Amino acid sequence: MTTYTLDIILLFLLVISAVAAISVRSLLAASMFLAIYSLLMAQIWVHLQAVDVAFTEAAVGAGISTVLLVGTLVYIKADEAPAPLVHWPSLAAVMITGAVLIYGTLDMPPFGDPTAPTNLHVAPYYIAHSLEQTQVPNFVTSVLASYRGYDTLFETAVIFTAGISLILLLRQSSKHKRKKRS
Amino acid sequence: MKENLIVREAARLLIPFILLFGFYVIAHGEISPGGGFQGGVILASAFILYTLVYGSKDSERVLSFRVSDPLASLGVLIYAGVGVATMLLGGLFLDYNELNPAHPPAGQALGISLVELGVGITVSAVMITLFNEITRALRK
Amino acid sequence: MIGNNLPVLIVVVPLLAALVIPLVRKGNVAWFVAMTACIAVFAGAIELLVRVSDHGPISYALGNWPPPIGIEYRIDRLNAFVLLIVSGISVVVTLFARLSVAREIPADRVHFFYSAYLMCITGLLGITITGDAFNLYVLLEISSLATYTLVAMGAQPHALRASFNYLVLGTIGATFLLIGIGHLYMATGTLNMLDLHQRLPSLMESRTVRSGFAFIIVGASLKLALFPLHLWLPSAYTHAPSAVTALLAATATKVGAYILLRFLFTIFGVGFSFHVLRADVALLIAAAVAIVAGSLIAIRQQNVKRMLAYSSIAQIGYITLGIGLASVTGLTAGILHLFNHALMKGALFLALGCVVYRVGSAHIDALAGLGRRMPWTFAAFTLAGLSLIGIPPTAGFISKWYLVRAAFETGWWPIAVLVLVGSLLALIYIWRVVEAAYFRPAPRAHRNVEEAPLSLLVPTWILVLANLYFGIDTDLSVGAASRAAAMLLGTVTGSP
Amino acid sequence: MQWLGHYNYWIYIALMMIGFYAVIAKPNLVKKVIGLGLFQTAAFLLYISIGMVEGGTAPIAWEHAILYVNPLPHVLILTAIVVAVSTLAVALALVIAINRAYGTVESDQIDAQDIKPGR
Repeated sequence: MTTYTLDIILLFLLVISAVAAISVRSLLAASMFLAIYSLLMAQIWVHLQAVDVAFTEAAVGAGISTVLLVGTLVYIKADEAPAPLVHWPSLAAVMITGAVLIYGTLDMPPFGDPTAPTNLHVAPYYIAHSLEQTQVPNFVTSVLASYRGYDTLFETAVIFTAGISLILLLRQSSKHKRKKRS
Repeated sequence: MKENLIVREAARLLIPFILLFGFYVIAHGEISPGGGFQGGVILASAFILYTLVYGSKDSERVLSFRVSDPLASLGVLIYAGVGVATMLLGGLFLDYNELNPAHPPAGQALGISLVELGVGITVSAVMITLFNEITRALRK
Repeated sequence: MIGNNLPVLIVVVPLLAALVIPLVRKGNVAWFVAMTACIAVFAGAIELLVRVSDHGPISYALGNWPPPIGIEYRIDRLNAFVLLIVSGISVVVTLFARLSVAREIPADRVHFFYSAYLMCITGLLGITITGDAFNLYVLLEISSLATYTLVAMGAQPHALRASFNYLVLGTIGATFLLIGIGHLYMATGTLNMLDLHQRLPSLMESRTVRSGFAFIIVGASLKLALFPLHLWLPSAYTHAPSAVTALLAATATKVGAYILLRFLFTIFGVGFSFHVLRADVALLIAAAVAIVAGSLIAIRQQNVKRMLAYSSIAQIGYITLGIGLASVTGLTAGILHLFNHALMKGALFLALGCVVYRVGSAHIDALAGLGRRMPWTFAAFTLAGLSLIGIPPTAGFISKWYLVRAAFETGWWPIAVLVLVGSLLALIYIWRVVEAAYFRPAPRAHRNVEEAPLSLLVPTWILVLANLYFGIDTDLSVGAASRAAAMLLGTVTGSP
Repeated sequence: MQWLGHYNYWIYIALMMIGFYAVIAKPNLVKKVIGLGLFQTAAFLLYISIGMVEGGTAPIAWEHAILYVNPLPHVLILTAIVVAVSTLAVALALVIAINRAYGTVESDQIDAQDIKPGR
């Protein structure tokens, strides 16, 4: 029960940091709330036994993403312009989407149910065979790099594409040329 | 921040350990949390710390884009290259068993290590590129 | 080795080319590598289509892990046909790109441009060929990320704005798809499409599956730019570089339609999609509004690129109309229009690219009097325009003919009227361009404009001639489309 | 305690809608990007919650383990996190380029500039 209490508190803090991130007018403060949100999320994932994901979220969500956001904010006007408190059409769209999602949760298998379909099909195979077939005790690594290694190839390709995109969008031509000549 | 003695010395002490930790995480993804992706990010963070402390001119000397751009390609090429190698050995794409047909699990372990290395290289190179391009765009 | 690994090579070859290109640094070499990769993929796609129609669906287990443990590539009549469209168009557009890109992109980043360009194609091919729902999401993100960048490479700052809007809407769409796939995974425990199809029928009452269905359809419709989720499309097409616009118009939305077909018919199945949840009604309404509104807005545009972009929204309406009718003829018409629209819009945007190459603008006033200065370019534009309107003997006529037939067969006769109205509206906006080009005097600045160079005209005319060829010899296109349609509807009874 | 069973899912929906609202309602482009980050990360919470097994331990082979949590959603979300950071980087690059071209990151001010010169 105590673990539940902790989860409930963490999830509640998560909502608070999300609301703060979108409502403060200082963009720097908003970025910090986003970083806090990511750290809390990593904490929750440790609780849900997703250690690899927690590690990544801490390194990427709270680390690299924040560095990139703050780097962007250095030269951008630090506050967002005042805007009306509530944008009604958007709120309506959000409410409809949320309603569909809540409708969808009502007959989901209870949280943590070992007999949920996800725990009976495919996943047990990885747990049962990973060690013998790949000599890798970390099932996440064996699924990531071997059973679903093809996804990971393209995950790496996504990163590569992001690199190419930033070079195309931001690298200064003149500087580039000067370098080439010297 | 180059003038600040404490920051400079702290960074000088920390960076080797961060790098070591990054390599450790890449190499030990099989038995503990972590892997190429997380390790790559840690390696990149060492470089980011270096740039923040010593400035972009010094960091440009350590790792210019003429090195980091090809490294970004190299990592994915290693990954895809493992797949091409398994096809050349007569198997299907990314079938690591072909790397050691006598003892397939060892082939799997080898394949997984190689692709994790590829992921680590690309991720660290691209993370450095992302940081560099965003901060340099602003320096202009 | 190539023979049995052909399915994966179709995606890996352009991926490898995209990785190698940044290393070569020379724009021309980069183009050559890209061109070679595209031709190889096209040859592979033809071979796959032949194999599928001779021997039935092909399954390829990546990493040699049997599905659903590993990721599977599964090629049937539908995606073999879409692969052929995507790879064929990419060959023609790449041919066009050499001069056009050299003009529109700074020389020191042309090689990076081709790398992103090939990544986009890799993603589109990967979406089409995969048999795994999550793999589809990853490849969707690759092609989208590359596309955002390609759009932003347009000359004016508007391109940045268009790209940002596309990024926001595209990411919402992709995340919706991710949620939808998550719901399906939750209910079934699998990500493999075939496995999903076998497990879903017993879960028709599940709210998790139903809400997942809604999210997937909305996510796919965003990618497809189905009205009213089309908002990213007009600006993105208008401001992107010419070659990118042609590639996107002819392939990206087609792949969006493919995702819709794949989920509606082969994963959820006709029974669930159209009889339990009545998605057909929603699709038909959206399609009808798209045809009328898209065409009406197109008429009012001054920028011809934007005009064609709105026309694309209307044409996507026709494709969706065919899907929504859900009969063999209707589905044949939809899939056929997928193919024909790629040909006609590809040709129109390439012809327009020739104009932009010479006069630097796509504004309708800039086109005045150019009909005589650039006879081949405008002849191409006019012929492709006739195909867009749907005048025999062009390819456009064939797909509209099937659409009208399907409307009468299923009793939805107002749809036939709608198709006719859409064609009349298309006639108006195409006529506006033709009138400006042939009947208005050229402004003084354009008196010395020359015909576009041969290496731009050749790819344009390849597509124009394809429009005529597939309007006369319909065996190939109608045959492939009707076989794909029969397969999609056949899955209800379980036979592949 | 039936309601506890779906508590995680409801929080994920709440987070998601907060992010979604920021993306479509906020005129500031950086705020949109932040909203997009919240929106995507919330979807990850759905997957990780799906993978949870009551009483399970982290999916690393261990001799005393009786029950493991499901590793597959973890793998999927690792991939999705990478996709999210790539999207974030490209979005920020576009924001920087827009700021360079227009001198602002407020969409209504950008619109005003786009209309002025007349197309």
